[in-house]
Amino acid sequence: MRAAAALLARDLRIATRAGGSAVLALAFFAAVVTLLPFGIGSDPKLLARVAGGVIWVAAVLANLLGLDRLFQADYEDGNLDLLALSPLGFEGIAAAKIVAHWLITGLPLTVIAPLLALLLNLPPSAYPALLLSLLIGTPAVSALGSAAAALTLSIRRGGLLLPLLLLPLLAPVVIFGAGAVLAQVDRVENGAIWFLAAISAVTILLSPFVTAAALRLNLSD
Amino acid sequence: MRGGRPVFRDVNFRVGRGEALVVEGPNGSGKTSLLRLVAGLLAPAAGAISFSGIADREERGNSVGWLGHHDGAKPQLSPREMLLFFAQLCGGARESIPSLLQLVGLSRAADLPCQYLSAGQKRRLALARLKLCGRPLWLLDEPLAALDAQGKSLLLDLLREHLAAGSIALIATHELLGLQTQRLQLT
Amino acid sequence: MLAYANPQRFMELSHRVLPWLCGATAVLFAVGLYLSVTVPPDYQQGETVRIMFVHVPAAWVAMMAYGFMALASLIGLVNRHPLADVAAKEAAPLGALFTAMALITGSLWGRPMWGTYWVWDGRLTSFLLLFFLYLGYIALWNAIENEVRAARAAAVLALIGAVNLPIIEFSVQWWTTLHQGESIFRSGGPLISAVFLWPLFIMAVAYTLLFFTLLIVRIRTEILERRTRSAALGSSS
Amino acid sequence: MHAIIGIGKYAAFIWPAYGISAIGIIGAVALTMLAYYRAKRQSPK
Repeated sequence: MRAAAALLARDLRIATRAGGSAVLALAFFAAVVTLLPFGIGSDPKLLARVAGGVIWVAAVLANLLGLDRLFQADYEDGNLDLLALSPLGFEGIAAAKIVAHWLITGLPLTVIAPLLALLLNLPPSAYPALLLSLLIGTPAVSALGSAAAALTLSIRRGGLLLPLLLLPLLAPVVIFGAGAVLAQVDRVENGAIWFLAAISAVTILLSPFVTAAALRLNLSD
Repeated sequence: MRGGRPVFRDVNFRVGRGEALVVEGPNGSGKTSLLRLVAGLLAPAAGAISFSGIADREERGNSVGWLGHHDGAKPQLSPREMLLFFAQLCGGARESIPSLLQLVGLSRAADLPCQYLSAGQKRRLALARLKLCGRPLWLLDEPLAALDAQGKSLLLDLLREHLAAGSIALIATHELLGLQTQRLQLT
Repeated sequence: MLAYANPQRFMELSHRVLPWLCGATAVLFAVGLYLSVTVPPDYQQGETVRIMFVHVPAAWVAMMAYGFMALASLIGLVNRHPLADVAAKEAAPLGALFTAMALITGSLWGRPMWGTYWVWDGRLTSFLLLFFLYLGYIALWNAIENEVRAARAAAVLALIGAVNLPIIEFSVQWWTTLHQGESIFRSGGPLISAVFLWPLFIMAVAYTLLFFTLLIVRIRTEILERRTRSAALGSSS
Repeated sequence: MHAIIGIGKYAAFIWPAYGISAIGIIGAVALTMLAYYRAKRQSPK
């Protein structure tokens, strides 16, 4: 466990240093949300309807930014070999990387989402749902994303492939995430938050093993 | 196997305690692949490899000190932070870090982010990491690359000390090491 | 070497099977097409029901192809079966083609009823996502140079996709009922009276046989190409 | 054969649907055969 904590701490330190991807994802998230009213107009009622969905889609896209370097950086500079030879094991590497990616990208997005929701005139009743759905949903995005990142490890421009691979897999998370927010905008109970929680739980539990399998196949040939 | 064709076949060797084996051969003859096989990073198409009785590939990795072409220095982190990380990762002795940095001549640049270090300095940092983790089986892939004369002698001292302690080393290199070692020629 | 032994057996086996398969596919297509054009129009949907005879079979093969791909990927991954990897690789473009045809014929079928070419209906949306799953799989195959690694990476992706398909299907159904009430586009449901079942069934079998015929030919092509490549590699090194 | 003539006003959707299916299937068959014979020609005997 100590080795996993070491890897996590190292990744957090790298990400927060200059050139880390932490700030980059936040800036992209804010940019997409701010850009939207220019596209669909500033009518408050319309914005209120789409706010949850826009924030969720922007959050997912922002998450993808930091993903392609998640493993590739260590793969290219020889660290992945060293990690593979450490007592950590591939499952441990995968788990540490998923948590690191969530702490670097997923959590900050969740924290600043309410601020951006103000821009989109999200009704006050929906803020708790927005925070809760992002809090539950972003780990699943990090988990699925890290599996895809491990798969595209040995591809030079693998990052371009990630959105395509992840689109169908992330659809349920976005559907239930945005659905949960919309439920509170309309003050109706549609159970979206529970489905989101179920999907997140399954995804988070399975993805370290899938990611480890992907790392193994990319390293051992 | 690479691209469906065997890189080398029927290669057998046995290395005892305190011995070193130099792997020679033209580029592409599979020197790196052999080292990765022994380290357990690669799965052999046929044949078996065991180190002091451990046959399982990933378990064997825990006793391997690896020095590959890349020396794994993170640009944003300083040498001290790198060594701290590796100490935590493979259970090395933290308190020995200052003396290690001194040994490899990085004490002045200890807190400088690695992006400012020269290739030789990064290589010596990797040597410090190798000694820090103290693994019994060293696998060195072209270790003398990017090392100046002083760096070479440092490597040889570490190697002699490592072998004297009864550990084993496999070295893929073209240059003469000045050590009496077994030789394995890959065609 | 395993890699070459059993593809040889496959080549001989498929050589004998192919003529029969092609014959059966052609006959079934002829019968199916004739029936689907001459069957009296449906009292409810009028003539548009005929599109069903090309939409439902394409949709069925699109899903079946992904199942086949996931199964072949599993076999390829678990016991390193090179032929299974090739089968999965060659199934993907066919699956994508049938999914695209299902999408296009589906929207054409919906057009008279809804007045627009695309409706975010549960079934069509699932097929759109399935189409992206195929594209992702094919893109991953082509992006990795090392053949063995590409096969394994794509196999893992196919299995991730297969595990996620029910979740995607459920979430899309939930999502459409949220927005638009029960979807009226109940193709292949109890509405179908018996007289339509025959052409539909024959066309479905014809499409399935076509898929496997094309698949076998494409596998043979891949095996021949690999032989040419390794012969060229062998002679030059 | 009155059915074919009597397709009537929906013809604008039925024929394109059949047309696209035909293009898809014939196209796939053609491409597959083409690649097969090219591979057969090049492969060593």
